[in-house]
Amino acid sequence: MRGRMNAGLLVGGVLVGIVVLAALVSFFWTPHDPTLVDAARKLREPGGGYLLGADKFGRDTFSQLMVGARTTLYVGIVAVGIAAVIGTPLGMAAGMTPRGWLSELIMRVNDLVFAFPALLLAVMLGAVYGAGTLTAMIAIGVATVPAFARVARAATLQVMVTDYVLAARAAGRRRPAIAFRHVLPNIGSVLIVQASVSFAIAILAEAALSFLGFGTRPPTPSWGRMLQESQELLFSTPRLALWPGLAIALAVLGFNLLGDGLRDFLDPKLRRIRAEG
Amino acid sequence: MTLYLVKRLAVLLASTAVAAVVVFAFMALLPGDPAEIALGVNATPEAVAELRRQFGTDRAPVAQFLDWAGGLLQGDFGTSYVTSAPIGPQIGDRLGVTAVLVLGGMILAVVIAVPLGTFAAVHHRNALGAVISAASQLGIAIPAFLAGILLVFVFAVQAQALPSGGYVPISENPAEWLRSLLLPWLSLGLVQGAVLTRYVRSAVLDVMREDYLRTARAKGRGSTGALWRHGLRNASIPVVTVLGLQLATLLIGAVVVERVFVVPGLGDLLLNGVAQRDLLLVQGVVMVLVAAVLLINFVVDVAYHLLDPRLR
Amino acid sequence: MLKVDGLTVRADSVELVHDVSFAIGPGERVGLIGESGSGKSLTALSLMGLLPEGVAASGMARLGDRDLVGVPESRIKELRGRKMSMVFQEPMTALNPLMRVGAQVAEVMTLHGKPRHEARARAVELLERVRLPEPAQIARAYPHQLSGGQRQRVMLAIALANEPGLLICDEPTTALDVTVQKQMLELIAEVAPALLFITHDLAVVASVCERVLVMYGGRVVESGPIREVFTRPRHRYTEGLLAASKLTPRGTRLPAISGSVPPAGRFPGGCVFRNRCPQATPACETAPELTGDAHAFACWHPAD
Amino acid sequence: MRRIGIWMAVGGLLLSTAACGGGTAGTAGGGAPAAQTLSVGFVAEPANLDFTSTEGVAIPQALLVNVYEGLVKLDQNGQIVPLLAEKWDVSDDRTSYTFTLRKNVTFSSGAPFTADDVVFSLDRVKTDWKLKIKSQLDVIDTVEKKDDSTVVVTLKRPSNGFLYSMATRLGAMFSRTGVSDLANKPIGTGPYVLGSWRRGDSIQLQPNPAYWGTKPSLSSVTLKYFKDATAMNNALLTGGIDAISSVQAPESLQQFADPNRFQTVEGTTNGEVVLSMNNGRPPFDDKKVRQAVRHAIDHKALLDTAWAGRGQLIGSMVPPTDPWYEDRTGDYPYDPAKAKELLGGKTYDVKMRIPNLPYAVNSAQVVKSQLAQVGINAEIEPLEFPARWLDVVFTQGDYDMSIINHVEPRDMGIFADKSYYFRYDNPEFGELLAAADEGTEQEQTESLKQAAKLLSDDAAADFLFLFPNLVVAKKGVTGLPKNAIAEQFDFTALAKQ
Repeated sequence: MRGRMNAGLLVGGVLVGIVVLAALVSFFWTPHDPTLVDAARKLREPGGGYLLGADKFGRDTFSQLMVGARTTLYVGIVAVGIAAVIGTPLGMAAGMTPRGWLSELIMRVNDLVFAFPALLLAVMLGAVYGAGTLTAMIAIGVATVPAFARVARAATLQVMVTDYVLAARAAGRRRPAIAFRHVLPNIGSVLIVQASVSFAIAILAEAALSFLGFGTRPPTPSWGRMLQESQELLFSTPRLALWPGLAIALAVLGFNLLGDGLRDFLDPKLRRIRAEG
Repeated sequence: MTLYLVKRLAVLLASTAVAAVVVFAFMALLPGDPAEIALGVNATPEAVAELRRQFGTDRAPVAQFLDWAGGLLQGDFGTSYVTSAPIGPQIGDRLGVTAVLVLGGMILAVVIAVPLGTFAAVHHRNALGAVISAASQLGIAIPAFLAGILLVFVFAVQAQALPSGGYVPISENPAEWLRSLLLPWLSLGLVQGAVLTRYVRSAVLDVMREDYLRTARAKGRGSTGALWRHGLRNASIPVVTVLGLQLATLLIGAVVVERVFVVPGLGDLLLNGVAQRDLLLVQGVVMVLVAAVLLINFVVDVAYHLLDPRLR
Repeated sequence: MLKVDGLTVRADSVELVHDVSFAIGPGERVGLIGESGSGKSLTALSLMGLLPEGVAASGMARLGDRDLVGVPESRIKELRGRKMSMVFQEPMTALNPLMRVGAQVAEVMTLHGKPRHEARARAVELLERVRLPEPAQIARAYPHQLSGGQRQRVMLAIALANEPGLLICDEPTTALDVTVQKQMLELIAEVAPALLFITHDLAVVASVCERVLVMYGGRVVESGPIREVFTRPRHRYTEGLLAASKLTPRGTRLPAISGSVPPAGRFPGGCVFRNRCPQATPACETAPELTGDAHAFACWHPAD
Repeated sequence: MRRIGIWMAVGGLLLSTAACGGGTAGTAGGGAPAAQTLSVGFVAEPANLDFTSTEGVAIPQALLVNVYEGLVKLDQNGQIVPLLAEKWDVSDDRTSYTFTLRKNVTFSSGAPFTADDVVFSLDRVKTDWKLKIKSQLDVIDTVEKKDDSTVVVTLKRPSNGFLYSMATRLGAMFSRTGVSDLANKPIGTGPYVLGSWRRGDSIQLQPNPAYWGTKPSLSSVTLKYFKDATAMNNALLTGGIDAISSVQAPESLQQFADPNRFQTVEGTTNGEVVLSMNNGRPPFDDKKVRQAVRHAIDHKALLDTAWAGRGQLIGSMVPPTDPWYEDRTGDYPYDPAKAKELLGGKTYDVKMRIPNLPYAVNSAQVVKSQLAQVGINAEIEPLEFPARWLDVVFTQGDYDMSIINHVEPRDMGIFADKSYYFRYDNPEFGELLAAADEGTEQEQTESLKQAAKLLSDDAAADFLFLFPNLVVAKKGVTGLPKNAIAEQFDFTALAKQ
């Protein structure tokens, strides 16, 4: 047991767990076909097998939310995955050779990529390859790389001056070995926090892109698009906006809490302080 | 420091130049010939060829790039293929609007986040701190456009207190200008403020655990005094970095908020340009946005160096 | 001058320091020794009112006629840096990285009422007094431009600035090179008024202090004049410490104390040392009192 | 025969551009001081003001009839009525039109409007216009000035489409001295002149003090542009604008239900929302598959869900307002079983490339769901409109299915052009149309009825519904056009009580 369970970790874990569970279950079962249009069920009130009612197309809101969870996770996992897989090694490399040309090059390219925010990339990519979930994910992922690289670099710089790394270097260990044995484990908690923040941001970015029409293609359910579609009914049937809005908010909240909780749980620095206190 | 400044400035110029190449190259990838697009689907081939000559798009890409980049240096963004209006002044107008929008949102975010985040850090063990933390978590979790829609619903549609959208130039009517920007600022500022509160809180929490704060107390300062005198400047270093990162996020947020509140800013110009295939315009807007972010980056780096003597 | 009586420190329900009592007279130099985790740092911090959040002290501690425990920070903060000062273990992080050294020294004086320009001038004098070369230049430097030893001297300059009656040093030399350590100790011994010196290094205590308190498991287990305690330890823990230290000539060293210090709150009831003590008997399940005048100890089976 | 087809097609697209495309920002306030100002929300902002060289309906929507006038105009009922021509006479062989011009008409520049301007304007279509639709006037042989107020237009052959074209932007009258900066300075004879243009936000029109006819009662009209339907709704709800020219979110009409505050005008358009199928490549080169699609779609359900039940069902490319309209909605009743039978048990994967416009995105989701029931899996791919959709679907014809609103009046002819993106190729259809254009009124009606039937029988496309004209305004705004069957948004009768 490395740390203590905390409330944030618990709540975050439960919220994220619900999203993951909904997404997994949706592969095998949803109460109704989430994309089946049925004029007879148009704007059906909740109840009678339609837990949260139906939208203007007569599609079951609950089923849509379940499959929407899948979209949300796709976007988050792929975007954060791209960012972490590219950004972390770059940041570490830059951090381990702080005065070298490599570091300089990485950070300059990083700054350049950083200058292309997710939306700009998504619009540009969407214009070339067509808007869709994939282009949105790639755009969000690439735009998040600099954040990961920066955080990884900053954390690596700190780790590189610690005694154990100095000792390892003095002992003649090679850089890759130091990177894996000492740097990566010690910047892990920082990266987890970054991943959680980025995951949450990715979910929000997907929603924003869907709002602008650059996100997930219809009729694939996505919480962002559900929100966008419900706009014209905001005044007469607010529940259509309420549920996807709530789903986005709770999922983002869940990932943020989970990240915070994990940091408290894993971070040796915090552990020391707690032991002292 | 001077050396650093010179070096950093050189990097800024070099990255801007590279960015210009990237932007130009990317635009070249966009499907569609500007001349064909300008003339529409029913244009005659001769007319297209003629227009191509007029636009200069029949020349080699390198020549086109040099021409464009050369114009940029003189503040000339070219003339739109679609609207036949000069692009520079349009971007200038829109940039002003977006800058006001983003800066206002940012200032609001800072005004919200610094006191709240600090307070939440100082009181991180009691209920009030927890309430602020929870509120900021919720604030982060709400998409900016949803916040905007809700603000419109409450303040414009229900209360009829503020306009639901639109933009009035300050030269036309300063009071209306302010009124028209209040809701957009709020929807950017509240969401970004929530994000920033979290960072401020964690930065302050970090410095609160620093030994030099204990030293300051050992000198005879109270914990609040020590935090003010020694903590906040140290905490501002990570926060400044986050602010820089956030400005880019705000540019994203601004595009969406411009759509919700019908504000004629750069994002709106960009989306219009993309929809109308006004390539030169899109190229110009993207270039300006990218250059703006690079400049922000530069300013953040310099600020970082000014704040932290260890980097000098 | 300093009188501590029944000082107890707790974090939530865990007692970290239990019923510690001692006194330090004017000009007296007292060492506080023990392994890490024995509660010695917390004892010092509770006197300064600098306990970490969630940790609270009770009991009585008094500097002159001023209470140190159980009073609001506003009352105790005017004593800190003026009547009593503290030098911490880690010089690398104890100074504000964004502030020039001179300003950090001057701050402790302006805080307690000295005009700014006077404080500035005096700061340079103080830096000279702690034997820093080129004090004027050092005053303009930032902490990261100084070595660890230099920074610890700066800390000492800060501590001495207002001529306090009591100086508390918490492992001030542990983080320093051996050569620098020695100079530092000499300096402390030279400039200190009354001194509470915390360390786990017995040799250091022997060179600086006149009297010593031995702490284990949050309790004072033995106290007395250095010479007596070190030559004739009564508590089995002190005995073990000495046996493991450099003070005992080579060849006659006893095996070090078995096991390790349990985490806070996991000490056994009764005599806190009994789970590691070779002499422990069922009698040790009852907590022994600290008895004796000049040389006191708390042990059912004292060494002789 | 191809003539009509092409121009109507383009017009249709353009109008749909305007009806559903972009638009930008609007402002609150606006700034005009007097009480009698009016602002109307639109979706598509003009890129410039020159409709002789720039496609898109946004420009004629704002300027035609309001700033520029033609000899004739299309009224609310689809009738051609006099405007700058007091009257016109058609020769017996229907190849010669004699227009008698209104006198004492001046351009907003002060120049008088004479027969010379008519000759100049019509010649200019051939020489200076850059749009391909100008070929609609290729039928003109000569334009002659008889005297200052009489112009004779001679056609190469009889054409029923000619006068219609004259009612569009092609018939707009320009001053011989007023075409130097069309993109920014429009000069016409209309009741309004351009006041100011705040790019990305609004265009303000002011009354023309020298107007020959009834002068507008408003001191100014502002066209405000909104890209987002909800933002436009909110602007009306909060008093930022006085009217919405065309509601893009029909479900939201409930917000304007209070008769003490708002009025809703529901009329018709010429906009057939067409589910186009690429006749030129598999699987939709197979008539049976196309017919299966028509049977598989429940049009009533589609209209109810996709467009809140607003609009009308149609069975072919003819709106009920045309004289040759016949109810063809019964040709392909909703019958999934029949559809499956026609497909012969096979399943298909097709690409549905649609413009990213609300009606298309909504309809596509319904179509996809209904087609899935019979074994056609349509993958929806929204393309940015106009540029990308025009490029990929319209120009390159790289699509299987699409959905677009063809708004131009009498645009059935687009199916006669086999290079048109439908890739529909049936010579018989072309012959029917040619006969219709050259024949008498009865012959025209008869031929076009047959053509519409042929189109429906061939399942050249599916016709989802007729796009409604939904105008919402504050109570007290009068003179709102009920039907949108021409290019312009007619401000001439607009008033505020």
